[in-house]
Amino acid sequence: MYSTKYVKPNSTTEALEAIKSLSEGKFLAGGMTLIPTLKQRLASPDGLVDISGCKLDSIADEGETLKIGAMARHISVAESAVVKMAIPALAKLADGIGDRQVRNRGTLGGSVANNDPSACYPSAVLALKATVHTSNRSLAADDFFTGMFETALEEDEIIESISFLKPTKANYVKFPNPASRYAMVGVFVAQFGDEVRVAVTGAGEGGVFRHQEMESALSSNFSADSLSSVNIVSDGLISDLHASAEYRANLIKEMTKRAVA
Amino acid sequence: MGEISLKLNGKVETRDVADNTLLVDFIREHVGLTGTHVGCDTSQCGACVIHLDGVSVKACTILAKQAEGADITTIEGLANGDELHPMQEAFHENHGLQCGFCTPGMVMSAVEMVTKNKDISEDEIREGLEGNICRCTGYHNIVQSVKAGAAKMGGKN
Amino acid sequence: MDIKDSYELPLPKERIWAALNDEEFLKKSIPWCEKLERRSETELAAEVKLKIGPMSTRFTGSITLSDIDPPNGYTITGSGKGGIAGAASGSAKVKLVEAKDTSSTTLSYEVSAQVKGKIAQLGSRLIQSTAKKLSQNFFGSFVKQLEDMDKPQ
Amino acid sequence: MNEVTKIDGIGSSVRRTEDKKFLTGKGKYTDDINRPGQVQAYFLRSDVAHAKIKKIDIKNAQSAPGVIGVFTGDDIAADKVGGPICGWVVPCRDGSATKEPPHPLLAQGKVRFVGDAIAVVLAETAEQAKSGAELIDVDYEELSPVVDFENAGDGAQIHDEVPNNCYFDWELGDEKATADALSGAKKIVKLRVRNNRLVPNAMEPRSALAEFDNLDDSYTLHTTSQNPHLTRLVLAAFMFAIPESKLRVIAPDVGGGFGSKIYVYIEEAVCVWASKKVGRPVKWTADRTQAFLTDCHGRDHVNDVQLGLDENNKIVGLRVDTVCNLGAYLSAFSVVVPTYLHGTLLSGQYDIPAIYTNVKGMATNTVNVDAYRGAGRPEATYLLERTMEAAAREVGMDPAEFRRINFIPKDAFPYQTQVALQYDIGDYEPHLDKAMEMIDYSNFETRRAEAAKRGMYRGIGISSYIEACGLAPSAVVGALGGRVGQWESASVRVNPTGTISVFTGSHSHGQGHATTFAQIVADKLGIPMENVEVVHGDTDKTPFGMGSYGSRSLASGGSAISKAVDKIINKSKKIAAHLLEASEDDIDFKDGKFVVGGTDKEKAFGEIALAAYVPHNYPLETLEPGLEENAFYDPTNFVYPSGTHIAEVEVDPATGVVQVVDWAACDDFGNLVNPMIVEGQVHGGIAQGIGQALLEDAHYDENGQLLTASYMDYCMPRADDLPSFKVGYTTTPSTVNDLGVKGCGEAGAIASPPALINAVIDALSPLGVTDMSMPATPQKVWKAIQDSQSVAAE
Repeated sequence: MYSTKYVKPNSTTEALEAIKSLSEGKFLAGGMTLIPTLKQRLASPDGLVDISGCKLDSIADEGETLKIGAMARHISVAESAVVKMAIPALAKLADGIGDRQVRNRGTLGGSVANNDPSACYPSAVLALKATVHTSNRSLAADDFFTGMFETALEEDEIIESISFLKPTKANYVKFPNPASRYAMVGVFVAQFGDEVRVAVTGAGEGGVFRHQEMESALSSNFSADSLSSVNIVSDGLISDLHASAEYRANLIKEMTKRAVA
Repeated sequence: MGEISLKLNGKVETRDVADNTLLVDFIREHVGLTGTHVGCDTSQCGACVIHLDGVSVKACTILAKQAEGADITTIEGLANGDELHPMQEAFHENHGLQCGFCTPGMVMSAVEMVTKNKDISEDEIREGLEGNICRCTGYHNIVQSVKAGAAKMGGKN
Repeated sequence: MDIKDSYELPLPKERIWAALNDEEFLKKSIPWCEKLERRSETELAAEVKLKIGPMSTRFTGSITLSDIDPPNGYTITGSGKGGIAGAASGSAKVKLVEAKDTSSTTLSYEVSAQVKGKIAQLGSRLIQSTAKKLSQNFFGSFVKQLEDMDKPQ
Repeated sequence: MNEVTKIDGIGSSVRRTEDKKFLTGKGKYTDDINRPGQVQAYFLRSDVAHAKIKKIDIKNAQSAPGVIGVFTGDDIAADKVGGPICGWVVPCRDGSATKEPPHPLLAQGKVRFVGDAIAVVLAETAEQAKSGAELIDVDYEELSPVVDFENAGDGAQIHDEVPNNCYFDWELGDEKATADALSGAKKIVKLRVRNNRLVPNAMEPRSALAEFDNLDDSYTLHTTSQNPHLTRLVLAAFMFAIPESKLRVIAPDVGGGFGSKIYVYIEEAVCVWASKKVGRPVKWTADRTQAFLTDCHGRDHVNDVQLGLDENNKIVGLRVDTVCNLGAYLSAFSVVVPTYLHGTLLSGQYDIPAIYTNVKGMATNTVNVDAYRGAGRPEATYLLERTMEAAAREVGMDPAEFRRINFIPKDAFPYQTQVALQYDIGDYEPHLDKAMEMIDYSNFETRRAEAAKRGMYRGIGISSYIEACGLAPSAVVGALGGRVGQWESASVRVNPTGTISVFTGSHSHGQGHATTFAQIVADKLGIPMENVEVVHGDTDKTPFGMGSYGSRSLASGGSAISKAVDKIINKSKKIAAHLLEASEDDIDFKDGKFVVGGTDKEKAFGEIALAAYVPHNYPLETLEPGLEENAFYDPTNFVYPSGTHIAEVEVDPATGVVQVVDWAACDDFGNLVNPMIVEGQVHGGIAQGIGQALLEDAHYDENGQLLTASYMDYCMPRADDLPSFKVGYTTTPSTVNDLGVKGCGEAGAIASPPALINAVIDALSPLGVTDMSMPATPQKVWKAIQDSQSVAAE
């Protein structure tokens, strides 16, 4: 790792000041992606601003929505009685991220801000019509993810919390990459009355995306059978050593079927 | 550079370290406890698993500075003097180790897993060891060891 | 690797060809390009700071033009060394085909990319997507610049 | 776990004496050791696969913070230090020798794979060394990389000394007799199989710590080695031209080897060289990415098989044509692995009257390929057992029965195969029967039908394997091109109080020698195990020995210990005879006591030991005092473990996921010293075999970039990928050694891949799938199902 400066402010205000004082600073949340990257010397920030002291880890049921702080660790979400009651699918998703040590450190905000095309959380944010509350604004999920590893976040903007809209019904099913255990395909299905949202992660070249055809099929009939006639095109899907775009297309349909079964 | 202070196996350790020092290097190089191992560079093998404030973490993916003030247990701090921890005992009884390199991480993961879920099932053990890679044992005896360790720690399975 | 795409532009072929050979145009099109200096007719020195997720690495190298066939197209190749991260190169075969009524031109490209060293060793899952994204960014902003210039001021 | 049959002795599942240090974090691996004043080494490696080096500019690196020295191949050449050598070569079909190109410690003029070391940077800290290396500028002239080994002959020439990139073209067996047998066969089964390339991945990355003592001009090297004496021999005699006495090699606790830590690697040699150059201890530890790039890989074969059958479905002949990838340089045992450790095993457990095989070893711009758990024998077993299964299907026989009618009959031993080996003893039907019973083979179709109701395809697959291990008679090894002996050594020292120190030339890196060897000694001397200490891994302490690989430690190393103990007993009898005033012939040794036959006169072993060191009443005129014996044991033949493994799988047709649902292994390892340890070896071997069959694949792209260079892309078996295993045994004690033991370290890895692939093919056979390559990844299996369905639709 290149040498760098570590600071741990006590509030988001201080954190924002700290990042402004650096020419190429990075926010450090759980560090599960950032630290391995730094160890490989694939980035050389002049400072790391650890936001774990900024008190951003609360979990609260706010009626229509479930609000989770950006620094809530995966394990906290997975084990939270509040989350299990409000959106059990979200607890299930958190319980399947990485391995137990990653879950003990990794955070919601870190995952969402990084928007790795194979991360689990972005699919929940997108499917659950979440609102991303940052240090200076609130963004709808549909406007937040802008491409592979890209979001609407500015360099000096912190995610403080995310409000997930409580669905009538929801489920997340993932097919992990056999080696890395990241999502090779992960599908989050959420039903809000007549509306169904299907968000797919792990598969899109542009990162997480919604699948309109499956959404409309499921909106008219929320069953695995209704998906049979949906054609999943492989254009724009990731093709790598582990899975071709065609295979990913198959998995998208199969995981969605399992999610609604 | 800057001073950090944390509790390691019950003893306060204070050192001057560079900000980019990893916790695992702090433990191995600065304090000299070499039971915590480094087996990969992508945070996957789990040879470096320790307990930080009671939860298992990979010491290769945390800066020492992030652990300021923390209460840390490494494999060296698990036994009670000469008396092995029940999980260490179970690994010995069930031949849950061969070359020993992954063993500290395995044991630390197992202890946390069982502390949280004493009546752990075989499937739960296998899933719980997702972050620990062993090349010697084929995991069969590690799983048996964790099961036996859970029983020693009060589990009913 | 199979990355190709095409754009139809309401412009004559010569106009686009000129832009393809204009270093200012190229500099604005190359994603994260920090420096571009012409060394010869066919070679430019380049510096790019590539950011993919948490990774951020400066590549220094060159842009070379070959198979030049004015005004029908060329091959543009960028290659650079990223220090400890390794090296990367990408080559795009660009073709310009004017419509029969000369009212528009189709710009098509086909890209092949190669990475070396650590980025290949650790980032294989991202190579294809990244190459595609960078190609789209390059040609997308190239085309956008042309379109913007063409708009009445 | 097997039942404890006998306290502490041979056959007892004694818990391991080495466990406690590992369980409490007190193990001492090379990277755990530090020396005052040490500097850290970092190797700058090529990131291109094949290139001429036009220029290396080290100027900026030399003046970087903390940097002590920067050295390149020119510096090594100036000191005339040699490179690693090939330990075993074979003659080619055309009478020429194996082509052996030089392998410089640091690249000279050319780089030949991604990871080839170009320069070493020594600095105060590892990070400073790395930063220094970033400042080295290498100017390459890139050459066309050779990656596809099957067509390597048409590629750019990698070494001047290796025309057509072919290191050797070797044959074994009677080509004409085999051709005749095949032309007369009623049926010829043809199969082309690929043995995928694997990365050994011992969990402890390689590491070295070298120090130079200028007072007596000597070096000490701590290193991650499976055989410290061989490391010392190669470094002293072939690289540095110094007397062995000037180099001490210590392989302390070693975190797994699986073959990858047999060889002397360039890094440890450079550390030794540099420690004198800079006058400070030099330490180097690989990170995992470097391990992927530079540890020798394993397997990487393509085999074309033709198996001829007569009208009774008996095998009449076998021809196998193999091309294998040996990588950029010839590693120590790279030549013997695909030849004498592969071709000689092609008869398997079967009575095959004619066999011929040809093997071409190719050079490519990939890292060296050498022994990995099983080394040649997994490849032989895979091609043979895949072919046996395919043949059974083609002739419509049950695969178990097809094997059974072709087994070498029990009364045919010793059995001379057509590929050089003579099996001393074996009995194959019992382990087939037992494995079938263990997995409930006869009711499999019921389980298949039940799975089908759940929409799953269930399959069963058999593999009956044999291996030759316990490397092995030196005379044979020498005649076949081996450049080292294959005996093993032991020194047994009885201390004055009757405790024992055993010094072995074997090396333990997880196999539990400290326990197993102590059991042998305790059993033979009738003393408690805790009185026996086993010392290994240090050339200053242990006798010259060949180390551990090829499942040889017990059969060779254990036998040497047994022989040394026999000498101790013989001498003790003489001492006892003197003390008891009896004739030596009348002394019996039983339960740790020397007794005058037919009397109650006796002396305990401890009393004899004391008498030997305090010889106040001792036959000094005829007998030397002291009680310490050496033995060098050179076996008269290999040992031949065999067995049958049966895998049961379920395939999910929607995703292509293969789940291993059951596994039965029944092995014949001869006598077992510690069944618990043996069982652990079997488990580990099976897991590596399942890894090969389902998960693992080292993948170079067409430019020679290794795309699977971390655990993000190289799929290591994890706990939730594997089932629990059923392990059983049959026993035909080896006739080769006194202990009647064979070897068990590699069996699981040898047996398991074909069992698993046969099971996958069996599962998919209702769909018309007849072939599956390794690894059977979800994507590949799903594709095979899709393709079979589109064929069916046509």
